[in-house]
Amino acid sequence: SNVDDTSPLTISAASSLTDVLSEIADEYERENNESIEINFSSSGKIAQQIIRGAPVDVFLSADQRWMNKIEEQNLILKNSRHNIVGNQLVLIVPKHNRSNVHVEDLKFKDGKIAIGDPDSVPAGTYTQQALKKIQLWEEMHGRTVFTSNVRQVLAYVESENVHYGFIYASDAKISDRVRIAEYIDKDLHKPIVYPAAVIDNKKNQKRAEKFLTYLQSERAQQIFHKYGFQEVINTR
Amino acid sequence: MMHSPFWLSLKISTIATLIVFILGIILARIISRKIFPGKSLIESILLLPLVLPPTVIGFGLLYIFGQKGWIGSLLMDWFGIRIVFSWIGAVLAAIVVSFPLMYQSATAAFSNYDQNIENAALTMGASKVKVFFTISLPLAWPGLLAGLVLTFARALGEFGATLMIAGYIPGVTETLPLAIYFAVESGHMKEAKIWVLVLLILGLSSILWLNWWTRRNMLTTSKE
Amino acid sequence: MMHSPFWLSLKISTIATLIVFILGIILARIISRKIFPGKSLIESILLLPLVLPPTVIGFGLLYIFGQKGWIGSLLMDWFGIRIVFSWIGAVLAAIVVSFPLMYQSATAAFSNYDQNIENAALTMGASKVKVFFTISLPLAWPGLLAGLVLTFARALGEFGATLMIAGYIPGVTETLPLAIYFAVESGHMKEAKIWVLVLLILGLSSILWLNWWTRRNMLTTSKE
Amino acid sequence: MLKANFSKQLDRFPLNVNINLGNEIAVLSGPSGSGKTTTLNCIAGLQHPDDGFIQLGGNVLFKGKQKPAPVQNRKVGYVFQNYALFPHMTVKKNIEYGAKDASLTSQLIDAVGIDHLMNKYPAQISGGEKQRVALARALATQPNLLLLDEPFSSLDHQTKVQCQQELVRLHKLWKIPILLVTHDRHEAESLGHRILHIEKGVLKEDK
Amino acid sequence: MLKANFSKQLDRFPLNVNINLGNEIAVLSGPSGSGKTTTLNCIAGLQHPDDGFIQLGGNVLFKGKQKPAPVQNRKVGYVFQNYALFPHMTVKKNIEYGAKDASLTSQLIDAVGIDHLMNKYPAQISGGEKQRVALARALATQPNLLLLDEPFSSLDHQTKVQCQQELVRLHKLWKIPILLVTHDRHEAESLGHRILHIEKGVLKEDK
Ligand SMILES: Nc1ncnc2c1ncn2[C@@H]1O[C@H](COP(=O)(O)OP(=O)(O)OP(=O)(O)O)[C@@H](O)[C@H]1O
Ligand SMILES: Nc1ncnc2c1ncn2[C@@H]1O[C@H](COP(=O)(O)OP(=O)(O)OP(=O)(O)O)[C@@H](O)[C@H]1O
Ligand code: MOO
Ligand SMILES: [Mg+2]
Ligand SMILES: [Mg+2]
Repeated sequence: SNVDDTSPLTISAASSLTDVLSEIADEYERENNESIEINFSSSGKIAQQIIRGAPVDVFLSADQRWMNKIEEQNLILKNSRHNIVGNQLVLIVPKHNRSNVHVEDLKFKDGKIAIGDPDSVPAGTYTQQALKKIQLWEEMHGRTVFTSNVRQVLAYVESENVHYGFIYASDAKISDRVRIAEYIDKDLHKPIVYPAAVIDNKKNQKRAEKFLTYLQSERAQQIFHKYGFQEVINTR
Repeated sequence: MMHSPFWLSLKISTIATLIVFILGIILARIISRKIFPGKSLIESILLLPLVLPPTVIGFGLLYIFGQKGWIGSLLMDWFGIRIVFSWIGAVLAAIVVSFPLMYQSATAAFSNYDQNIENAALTMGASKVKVFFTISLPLAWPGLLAGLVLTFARALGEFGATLMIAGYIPGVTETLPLAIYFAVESGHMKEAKIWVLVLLILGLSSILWLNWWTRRNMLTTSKE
Repeated sequence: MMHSPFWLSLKISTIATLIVFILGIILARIISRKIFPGKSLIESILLLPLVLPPTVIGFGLLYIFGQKGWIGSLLMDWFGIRIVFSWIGAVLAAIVVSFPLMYQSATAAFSNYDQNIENAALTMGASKVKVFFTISLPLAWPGLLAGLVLTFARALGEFGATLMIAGYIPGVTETLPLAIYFAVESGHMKEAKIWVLVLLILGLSSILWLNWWTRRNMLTTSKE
Repeated sequence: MLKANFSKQLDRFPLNVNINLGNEIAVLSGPSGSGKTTTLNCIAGLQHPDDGFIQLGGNVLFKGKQKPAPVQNRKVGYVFQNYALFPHMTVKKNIEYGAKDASLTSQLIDAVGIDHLMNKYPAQISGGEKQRVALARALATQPNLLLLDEPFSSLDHQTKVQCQQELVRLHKLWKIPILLVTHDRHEAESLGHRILHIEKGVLKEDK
Repeated sequence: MLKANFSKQLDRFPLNVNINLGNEIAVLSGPSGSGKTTTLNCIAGLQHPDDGFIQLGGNVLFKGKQKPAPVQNRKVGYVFQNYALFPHMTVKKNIEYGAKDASLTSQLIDAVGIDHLMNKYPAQISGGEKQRVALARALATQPNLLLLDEPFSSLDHQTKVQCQQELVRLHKLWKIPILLVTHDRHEAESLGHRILHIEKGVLKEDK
């Protein structure tokens, strides 16, 4: 049975999507006379919440891993999983650091490097992959500080407690006190995508699927782009 | 308006504080006056929520009070109450994290006055309930007030467990600490600063008010 | 081994607790006995760290004690002490978040006994310092112990501010709460459960030990 | 009518009490530490004997291994040796706490001479004033038995006489047993219908 | 040699004290609430007069608007009306707290008859026992002036006499001024070299 009722549609989304998704949801609500509630948290926390039966209709994860976990437990509606949007890894430095910095140079330069914890923060995972690929990961040992989220990387760089940080292009837009020194080559790591899926909770499924489709629409993608996200080629 | 982080935080902390205050006093009073084996152990266990990071507590709450948790499913089936993703979850989180503060303060408070004064009241025919409200409670008041203030402040500042069990749903479970966190997270520093200011002012004025109110209503107890 | 989360947490909480205990007692004693305008305000302000989510406190600490922060740069230039990304930062975080608990408990404790007993000691020629250590401290002890236990437990569980100022550097600043958090976030639930158990046992045994130790060393004070 | 026959092991000697008290004033005296306060506490229910019984009128207050009657049901007025005033209440509130009758209360306040202290707290009055408040407070409850532990020890001669007269007056009115501890021989002789003596826990009647 | 000439506004009347005390025992008596304890507190430094001066030997303890001498430097032994024993210390620790001389201490303990109580806490002893501990504690400090606020009020006759004798003995030995509050006329006459009377704050010498 698939009962669509009038309760608000509940979206759970990775917190790095806070601003962009709020805007998209606003528009969607206006255009479709819908009522949407979004729960923001880290992808891992959301996955746990869903596993424990939180009333979630749509899950937008910051990486494939937690979506896989949900899918393994048969918690998502078949065939509803799509990659919505992508992102790019960047190297940031404090605003007033005007010198040219490339990732490859890091081994010759002093200073700490802030990275999301590779085990738990998606941006950190991709950073680790990239740095390993160019044989820098081991060298960086002792200079890296792991963080629990991207915002923390920004705070360290902003306050100049570290000299370099790796985050997403969309995150760099948050702060006007850091500067993107370099966009990291996309071939150095697995593709950065935000997968989404309808949660199989026997409720609101049609409405959820409709919203998911909207996320892939031209209009929604425009908004994503405005916030620094990128299109994904392969949506499945 | 009533869903603004300000009112939500005030509502949640007030409800949680009342519950913790009453519960803490009752438990402290019962346990502190009894002597039984394992008492120290029980008292220490009651303090454990303080040792765990709030996120971990949130995790535990999610397991127990989630839709699939044993209490959570009972509450849902029997009363239709949903804890997860609702402000009730935030109240629950605040209760759990602040309870140890109240319990510890109350225990110290009840052990800190001359118990012969309670005996005197009993000889005058006062029931145990009357003695509790007219003698024990006022005499323990400085310590209880200390606990009350700690509890309210802690409830107001609760973040980690709340995020886990109540989620961050703007307009529904967006308490001041969550609003601050997500404003910072999204780089809205001005907004964050405003919310921090609001939180500080709310905290400060509540504490001042609590102190003032109880001083006016409870006592001019100079010590003997 | 000494850098394992267990030993690190124990070290950090112990140092922070000692500092907070002494600082809290001194401040509470000085302020609680004085009457001056704005006293309530100052007392309330001292409680504010409790109202702010630890992450926000961590943010503030980062800006003040960071390499470019005004205290942070002073400490670095003059003493070569680095707060950020070091275990000292974790101590600082624990101090700030647990101070209000100690202060509040100590204030209640010092206002809760017959001050004429201090006078009696003074007439016997005891110096103010002697009176403080032999009379005030033991008489306030139940409340001070309550504060001590709260402080230690809170320091042990500190996560948000620690993460921000000390960073998560495995082997250097990886306290138990940090270890738990990152294990959970990476989905390593087994590891997380082990660390939670370690944290709980550490918390429990420390609290039990504190209670036992002070009961043995401080008092058999039956109340008069 | 108070009947008490009980024993209780104290630190250094056993306490053995055997009293049979009609509606009379009995004076209890004996050396410091001989067990007077303990005896009173046992009758009031604040401490319990090891064995024996205590009976007031028809009520069994204590009997062997039975559950003792709760303090608050014993209707025993008690003036404590250390007063045990409620420090957080004014003198007025202290006296009204267990008071039965407003006109008796105001008359008591007059008789012991503390009408000017009504709004003060115990910490703000003198030692003798505290003692009189404790006396008025106990009398105001109109008990079935009065226990007075050195109730006049801190009073000057004139105030003492005044308080004693009030006690005697109320005793005539109420006709209840009164057990009064004192070290003052003159007081013992002038007030006591009977004089009991206790020494190292052994209670005897002076004849 | 104590010289005290001061005034202090109390709640209902002003307290006016003018005492000139050589190395003698002066007894102070007067109605309850007349200002006896307040007088002693002013001399000990626990309360302060509004004006006047207090001088002990060569030391100025209080003078007009000057900063009063701190309590702990006054060398005034004080037996408080409510004893003010240290509740967290054993009787032994209480007495040793300010004691100067171990042999005097043990002799005092003997003289007031509390040697069997050494390891008890104040909450575990009787009223009269507390009073004797307070007395021994004050005497053990070998003060330059002794203030005794009804120090024998809770003692039976024999114990009282014993304690009084010890006081007299020490007075002969030390030759210091002693100010003793009592309501007991007999005690006043047998102990006091001089008898002072206070009424509503006005202190006069009985001649
Ligand atoms: N802390 C206080 N605050 C206000 N007034 C007080 C305080 N202590 C005593 N008084 C008042 O001051 C007056 C003198 O009190 P004081 O204690 O000196 O009397 P006293 O002569 O020692 O009486 P007693 O023989 O009953 O002990 C009394 O009227 C009393 O009510
Ligand atoms: N709480 C207690 N714990 C242990 N022993 C006590 C306690 N209270 C009193 N005692 C002891 O019991 C005995 C009797 O004490 P009690 O108080 O009955 O004496 P009392 O006759 O009232 O003396 P006083 O005239 O000095 O008040 C004394 O030896 C005393 O030391
Ligand atoms: O909040 Mo995320 O899962 O680190 O994008
Ligand atoms: Mg007694
Ligand atoms: Mg007096």
